[in-house]
Amino acid sequence: MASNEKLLEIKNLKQYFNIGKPNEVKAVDGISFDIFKGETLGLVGESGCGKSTTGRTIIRLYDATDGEVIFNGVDVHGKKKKQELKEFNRKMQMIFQDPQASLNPRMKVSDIIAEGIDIHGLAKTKEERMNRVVELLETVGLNKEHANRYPHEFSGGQRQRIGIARALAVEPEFIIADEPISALDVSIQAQVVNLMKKLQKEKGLTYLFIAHDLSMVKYISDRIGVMYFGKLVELAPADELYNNPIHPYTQSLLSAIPLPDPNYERNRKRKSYNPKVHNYSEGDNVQFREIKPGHFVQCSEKEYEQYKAQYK
Amino acid sequence: MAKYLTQRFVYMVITLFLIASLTFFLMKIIPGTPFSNASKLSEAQLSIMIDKYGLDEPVPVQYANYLLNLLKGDLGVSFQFNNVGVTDIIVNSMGPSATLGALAILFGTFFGIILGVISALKQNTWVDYSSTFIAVLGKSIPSFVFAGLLQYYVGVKLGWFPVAFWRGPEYMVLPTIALAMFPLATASRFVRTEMIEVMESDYITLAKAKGASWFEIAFKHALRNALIPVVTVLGPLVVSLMTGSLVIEKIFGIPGIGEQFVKSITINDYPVIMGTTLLFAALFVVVILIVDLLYGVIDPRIRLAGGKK
Amino acid sequence: MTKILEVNDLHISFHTFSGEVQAIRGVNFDLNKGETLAIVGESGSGKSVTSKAIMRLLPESNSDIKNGEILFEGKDLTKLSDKNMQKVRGKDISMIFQDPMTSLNPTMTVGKQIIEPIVKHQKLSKAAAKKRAIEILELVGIANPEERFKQYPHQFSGGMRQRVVIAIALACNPKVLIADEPTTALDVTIQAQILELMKDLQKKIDTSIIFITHDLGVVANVADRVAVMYGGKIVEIGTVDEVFYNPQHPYTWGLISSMPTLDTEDEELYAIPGTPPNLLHPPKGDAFAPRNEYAMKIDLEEQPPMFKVSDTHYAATWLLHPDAPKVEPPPAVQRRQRQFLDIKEGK
Amino acid sequence: ACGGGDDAGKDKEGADKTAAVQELKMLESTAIPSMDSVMAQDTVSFTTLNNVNEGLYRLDPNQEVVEGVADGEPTISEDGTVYTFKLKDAKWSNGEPVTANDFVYAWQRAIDPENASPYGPYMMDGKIKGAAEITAAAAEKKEYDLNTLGVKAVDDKTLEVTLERPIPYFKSLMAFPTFYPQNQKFVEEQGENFGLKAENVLYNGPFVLTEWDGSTDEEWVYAKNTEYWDADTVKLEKLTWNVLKESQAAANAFETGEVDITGKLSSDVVPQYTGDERLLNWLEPTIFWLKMNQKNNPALKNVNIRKAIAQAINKQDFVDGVLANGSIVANYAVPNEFVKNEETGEDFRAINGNELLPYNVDEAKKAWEAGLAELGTDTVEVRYLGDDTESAKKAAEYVKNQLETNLPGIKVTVESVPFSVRLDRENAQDYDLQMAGWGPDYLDPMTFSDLWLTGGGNNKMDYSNEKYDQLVKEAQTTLAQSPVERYEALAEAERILIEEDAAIAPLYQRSSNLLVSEKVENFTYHLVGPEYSFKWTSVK
Amino acid sequence: MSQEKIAKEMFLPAEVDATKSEEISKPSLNYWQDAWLRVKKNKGAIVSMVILVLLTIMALVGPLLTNYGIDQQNIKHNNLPPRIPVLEKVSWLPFDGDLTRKNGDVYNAYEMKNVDNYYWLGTDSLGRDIFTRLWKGTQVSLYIAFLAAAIDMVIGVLYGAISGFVGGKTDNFMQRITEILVGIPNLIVVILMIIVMDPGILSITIALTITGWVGMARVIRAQVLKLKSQEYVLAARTLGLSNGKIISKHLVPNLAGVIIINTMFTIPNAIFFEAFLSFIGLGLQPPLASLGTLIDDGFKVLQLYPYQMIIPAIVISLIMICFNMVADGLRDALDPKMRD
Ligand SMILES: Nc1ncnc2c1ncn2[C@@H]1O[C@H](COP(=O)(O)OP(=O)(O)OP(=O)(O)O)[C@@H](O)[C@H]1O
Ligand SMILES: Nc1ncnc2c1ncn2[C@@H]1O[C@H](COP(=O)(O)OP(=O)(O)OP(=O)(O)O)[C@@H](O)[C@H]1O
Ligand SMILES: [Mg+2]
Ligand SMILES: [Mg+2]
Repeated sequence: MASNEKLLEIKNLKQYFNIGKPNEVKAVDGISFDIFKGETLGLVGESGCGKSTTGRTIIRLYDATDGEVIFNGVDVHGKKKKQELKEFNRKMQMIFQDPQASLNPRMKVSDIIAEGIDIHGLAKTKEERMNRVVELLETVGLNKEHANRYPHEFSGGQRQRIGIARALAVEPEFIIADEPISALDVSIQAQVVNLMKKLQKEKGLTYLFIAHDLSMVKYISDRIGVMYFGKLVELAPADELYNNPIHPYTQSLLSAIPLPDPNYERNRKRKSYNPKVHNYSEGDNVQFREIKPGHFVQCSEKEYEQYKAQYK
Repeated sequence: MAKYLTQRFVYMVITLFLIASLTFFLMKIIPGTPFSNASKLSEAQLSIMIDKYGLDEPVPVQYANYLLNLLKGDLGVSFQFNNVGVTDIIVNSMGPSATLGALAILFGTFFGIILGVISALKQNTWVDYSSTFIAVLGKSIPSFVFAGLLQYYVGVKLGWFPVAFWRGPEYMVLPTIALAMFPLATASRFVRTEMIEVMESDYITLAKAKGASWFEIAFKHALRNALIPVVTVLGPLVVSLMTGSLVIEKIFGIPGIGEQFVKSITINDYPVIMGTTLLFAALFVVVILIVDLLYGVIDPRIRLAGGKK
Repeated sequence: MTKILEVNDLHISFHTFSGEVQAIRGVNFDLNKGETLAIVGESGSGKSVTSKAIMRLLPESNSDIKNGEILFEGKDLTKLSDKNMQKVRGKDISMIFQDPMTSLNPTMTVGKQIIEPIVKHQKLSKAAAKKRAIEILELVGIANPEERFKQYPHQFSGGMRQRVVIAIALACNPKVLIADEPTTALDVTIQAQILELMKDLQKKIDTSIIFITHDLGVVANVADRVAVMYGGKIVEIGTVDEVFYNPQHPYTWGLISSMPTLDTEDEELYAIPGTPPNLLHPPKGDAFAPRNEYAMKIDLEEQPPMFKVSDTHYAATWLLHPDAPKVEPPPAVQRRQRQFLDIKEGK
Repeated sequence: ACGGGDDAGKDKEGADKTAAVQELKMLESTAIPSMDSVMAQDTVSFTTLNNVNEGLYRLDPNQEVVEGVADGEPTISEDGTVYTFKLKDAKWSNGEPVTANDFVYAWQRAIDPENASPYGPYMMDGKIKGAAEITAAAAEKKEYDLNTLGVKAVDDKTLEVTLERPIPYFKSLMAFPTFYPQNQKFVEEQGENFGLKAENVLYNGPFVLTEWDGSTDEEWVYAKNTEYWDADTVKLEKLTWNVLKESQAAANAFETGEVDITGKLSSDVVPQYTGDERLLNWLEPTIFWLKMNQKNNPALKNVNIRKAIAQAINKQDFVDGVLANGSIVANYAVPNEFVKNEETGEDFRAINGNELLPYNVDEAKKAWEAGLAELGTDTVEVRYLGDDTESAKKAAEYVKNQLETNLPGIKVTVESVPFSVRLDRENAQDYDLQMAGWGPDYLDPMTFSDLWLTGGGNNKMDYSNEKYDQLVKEAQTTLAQSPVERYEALAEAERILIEEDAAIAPLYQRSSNLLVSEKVENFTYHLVGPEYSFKWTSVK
Repeated sequence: MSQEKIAKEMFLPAEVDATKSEEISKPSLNYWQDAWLRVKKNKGAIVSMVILVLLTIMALVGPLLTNYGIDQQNIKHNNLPPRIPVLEKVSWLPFDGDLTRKNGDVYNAYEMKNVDNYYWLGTDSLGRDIFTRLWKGTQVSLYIAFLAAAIDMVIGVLYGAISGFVGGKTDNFMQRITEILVGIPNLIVVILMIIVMDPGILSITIALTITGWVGMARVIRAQVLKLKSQEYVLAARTLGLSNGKIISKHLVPNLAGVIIINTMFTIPNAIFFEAFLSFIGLGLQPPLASLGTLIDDGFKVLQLYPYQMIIPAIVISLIMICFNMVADGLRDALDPKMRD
């Protein structure tokens, strides 16, 4: 599915809040990774580690403090003309976590979905617009009766699907999904995940899938990045990450996830992570390094050698 | 905290400076002379008086003088009272107003809170409806009507309390009640809304789950949290009491500052108007500061964060 | 095994703007001493209402226990006076809520909040209660308990707050602990710590726990028995192995197979179609029928009774009726059933 | 006054059995602004000064001028311009005697531009020799000499006053607090503090002021002054004053026995007490009239228009129906029951009566038509300036309604403004019609007549009539010493003012109402200057 | 199980259409319709609304219902108590023209003054018909209230929205300004404004507005700050929606509830404040009447002619109570927190 063509390159991206004030937050602190066309990159990590901020900075909801986001070869954060911006807005879209909060309660579903169509003038006539909306509704498994309703009349899963339809309306290439399923019921999560997978297959979409439910992330992602306190600590193909987690934080994270399997649970041993184990000193060049092909870990020179030896 | 206070202090000073300037220039626009018997004075005599009070100097000079005197803490001399310093006037008439205001705010908020709590706890029962009714009446009947009715029916007809003057505790009863109606109503409405909301919060459910009785829940757990937003309205309330007291003072013959203020306005006693305005403003900003600090007392989250954000 | 709590034929409705919401429509279960019963089910299925009903914490204004009894050590809690109920709360039965951020009173020190039930129920002096509170804080793994005792909730992290909530719940060594989604708001790592803590404490004081969640992983981790709720009813109840490896109800099937395990590969997940029932107008028959691909005509007509699968395992689906046709559960379930057999054999 | 307190205490105990306690409580509408007789400018101050101090003369319950500090009648020079007063052996409350120099000192202070006394020049200019010159010099920032003021201490007990011209009512003027004596040593000792509190004032009157904490104090007490030369006459031991402005509240306080005498009541409250014996009512020499400004509005330059306006208002209905407080219709410019001719004892009003241009709709309409024809228009718009008090607003509404009902084509715009603003606009002559009142400061028709002189300080409506001016001037000068002719001249002037020129449209003469408890005896009020005297008052 | 035997065919697969379960049975309601439904359930609010509408209608047509003009005086008929044909016969109703003296005597004022007219609500001291003036006064009071509310709404909403939306330094600066404005006591500004300008409706309104909007601005700002970071606004931004459109399409409609509620609370405040100004003599110019001036006039003669105050006091209280009830009702209906 995934090609080797880079759709997105993120280089040393930084996003600080309240710079210079006592409450300065380094929400994203210098992360670099690539996303290939057609793949799903999962991003996991504990709450507040900067996952959402990464996503939002990539899509220009925040102006990056530092670093580059290169999308299709163009720096997203560089100066842009209106037209270019619009083009960019079309190519990259986002699905939000809270299906309730992400739909304007005062707008009809049809208008919510058509918002992008209107902005980008993708429909010439009213009819065309309506047809597009119905088409999108059907794509996400809803029907045209739903078009004239208001968000509060829908269940969580339906709302999330409306959010997806809104993103799809502008025919993007790349979608950032910020915890699209964490607010949903277990029985409904599958609907959305299946839908996303299906859309990826059909439209060749690329996803950045942010979540903290690791089993779902593993299921949907080709590669997974693990974030810890604003930094990417490990990035590897999904299976590889699960089978051979290298960074101690990743190991701890994986060991903490309960699985719906009583037998497994009875035997699971949890590892805890203490950042002190690295014992980094001043001069240590802590960097993102490739331990195995495609498997990157944030480590010092010393650790690098050690990991390399360990995970041959 | 110290930094926060300094910052607040700077804002206070700026506010007061602006108010002082604003009133000063407004005084210059206001038509009319400050000399109450101007109609009897000859031109020559008027010019002598204008000269004496420095009203003939160019406005910027007057302004500068005013500000300079302000810095020295000198608010000038009243026109209506011969040779009496504005500061003296304010100091002397502040006492009854402050007492009355304080009594009314204490009495009003205290009973307002109780009323509010009760009606929140007994939501949608007759208790709630009748306290709502009292509150709305308290807010809709102008205080002077209320004062007049109290004076006549409780004072004259029933003879329970003295109808006027300011000589001792029993004299304070009627004016306090009349003045307290508004804060009482306001507080009770606010407390009710907040209590209802707080009572639905998780920590109240948890308190119930701990086996706390309704009394403990209402007064130990809920009230304090419900009071946080109430404190916000308390500030303006205190000030509305000062304005409300002006009417009450008039009706009950209380030698307060509100009465003094209105009188000085009607006779263009500039120094007193400016002085009182400044005092009210100063009181106001201090009250707001106190309210903000009070937030901290009531709500530890704010206390430790070092000031409200 | 002694039954400590028994819920019989509980029916609860809410009166709302739009009409009567029949939130609980006949719930039966019991809880044994020292065990953990997990209640799972999707949002709105009535998990919290059931637990609140046990604590008698439903809003008085619009809730209505229409029928049923809740027997705690033989006495019916629904009939207790408010005063007597206050004695039960916090002492015999206590509760942990979902959101540690909002379930502590922000204007009271943590210590005071812990002391409160101790003073109230154990009639200890303030000083003794404080000592006890500090012990409990230590017990739930809070460092510097003396120091922390005097602090306010906002000075605690989410995980620590949840520990405090647990400390409060455990302060009087309750016989029953109801935990309503105690870890949903927490990070996986912290969740794991909290779960371990709860299990530890349970061992120490031998409480029975009702554990409400919709995270099946957590259920697998903590539960001895599992009750699955759907549309205001318990549709399946059994030991954790029975429910996870040999589920009988199509809803349980859906639930279990919609979650990928770490080794679920590229295949499409099993998704339960449709939306949960509207409890304002609950369907005549099985509430799950409209979303059930195995639905039979009877499902639309009549609510299924509880069919016994084993001594400990019951499920409310017409599929278990002797006359019902045998159906193939979804592949993920079949896989689990096979696993179940393996485990049984392994025993 | 040392030991006075003790005496009072004794008296009280004794009185319980034998006679009533000589104590009363009374209300006032504001606090005392000033106890410096030279700086005082309002009735509350004047009233207080009148009771705790004394000038050469004072007014008695019959409004007659009676002896104060002066011993007997003054000697008056032939031309009526030099008065010589002998002084009694009166004492200040610090034991010092009241001397002629105390008068000279006080009067000089009053005229001294340094002090900018508001009443000094007003009372003295044009009356006491040299006063006007001092004021004028100071206004032009020139040198002046206070000793040029026509007042001289011949010796400790002899005071000589030189007037600008003969003033028939000069003796009554001496009852006015601006002319009271002041003890130079005490005033200079006190400096800035003089008159600020009870202890910063010296007393030589029937009472001393106690418990007065200064201008903002709303409660003060008179105690009998045992050092007063006529202390035997004074019965009242103690009089407590409180400030209460609201009339209804005052009545309430009276009802509950909180006070024995209320202040003057507003007309809203009075009807409650119709027929009640406790209601004391008298006619004040204060007239309310419409000033018609001839400066801006061409219509008001037209005498017919003015006459129409003056005759179009039903004053009787107004005083009966709206005021209902004993006020009477005024068809005159000098009040009723104000002054009597010294010689004949006849009221000034006897000459012109109360029929100068009275209410008459037909006449008003006729005049209106005539006026409009002369102006060549059929609509007239006038602005009506009035105070923003309730009663003034009510009057405004009434007048507007009457004019608009009775004079087709008139449109009245009411502007109610605060008092100070009204004065300001009057000075700027920025009005068409103005509802204004005038109360006298001394007992003579002149205080009303000289208002309307051409260019007069209070004219402020561009009224000018040579004949009027001439008559008033004559009354001031040549006729000064012939009372009968003088009154006739002034009456003729009044007739011209109202009947011929309709310069102003008088509305009503106000009446005062207050509630006095039955136990009060000899309650004394005055028509000019101070409002009340308690020298003769006692408790039954 | 004591069930009777279930027919075999009942166990045949049923036709279940999964999409059917996605259907929504409830009729489609937009926010306002939904809110309206809630308000409708609140009896107090509905009754209040009806009363307000009636009062407004009366304020408009009331003065026309009698033969008396607003400013028509008849001093001979002054201070007459209410008398209404027919109702005057009902002894327990106060519409028979009787008055009570201070000493307790009851007399018929109409007979005493030889008046045959019927003044439904009596007359005032100038003999003007209170019924007519009452409705005129209501009209003026409502006018003041609505005008004040409208201006407050415009300035407050704009200020708050700009401050909240632009954020950053602008917000900081604008906040400081409001802080300072709040520091100036309302009454002082109002009094000063009124003495500087000519008294009258306009100056009262302006004076009311000068400080009145701060509260609204604060609420709106807080709301905008909240809405600004709502995910649907973010979503619109990722779609490339311009700021102007974001404001008009996303913010304004969502602010509507807050604005309405706040306005509902502003209105009684304005009415109250006008009454207060009337009392301290800074109110309307005669012969215009507002409820405030009517009460004030009536207050003066309360003991003699109580009806002169009681009647306007009842109307003002009614207006206040109704606005408060409506405001409470709307808050409950519009507040998203209260939604189920
Ligand atoms: N607008 C902002 N201003 C200031 N701080 C912010 C802002 N947005 C996020 N942060 C801070 O940046 C850090 C990272 O936040 P972010 O929302 O990216 O975390 P996250 O990984 O998405 O967490 P979650 O799993 O809870 O969604 C947090 O500490 C957060 O408080
Ligand atoms: N106070 C209430 N008023 C009206 N309806 C209520 C109330 N509390 C709960 N309900 C309704 O009762 C039903 C069951 O709610 P409950 O809170 O028990 O669900 P739950 O299973 O706990 O869901 P979740 O997983 O979301 O917590 C829902 O339909 C809910 O809308
Ligand atoms: Mg996030
Ligand atoms: Mg729940």
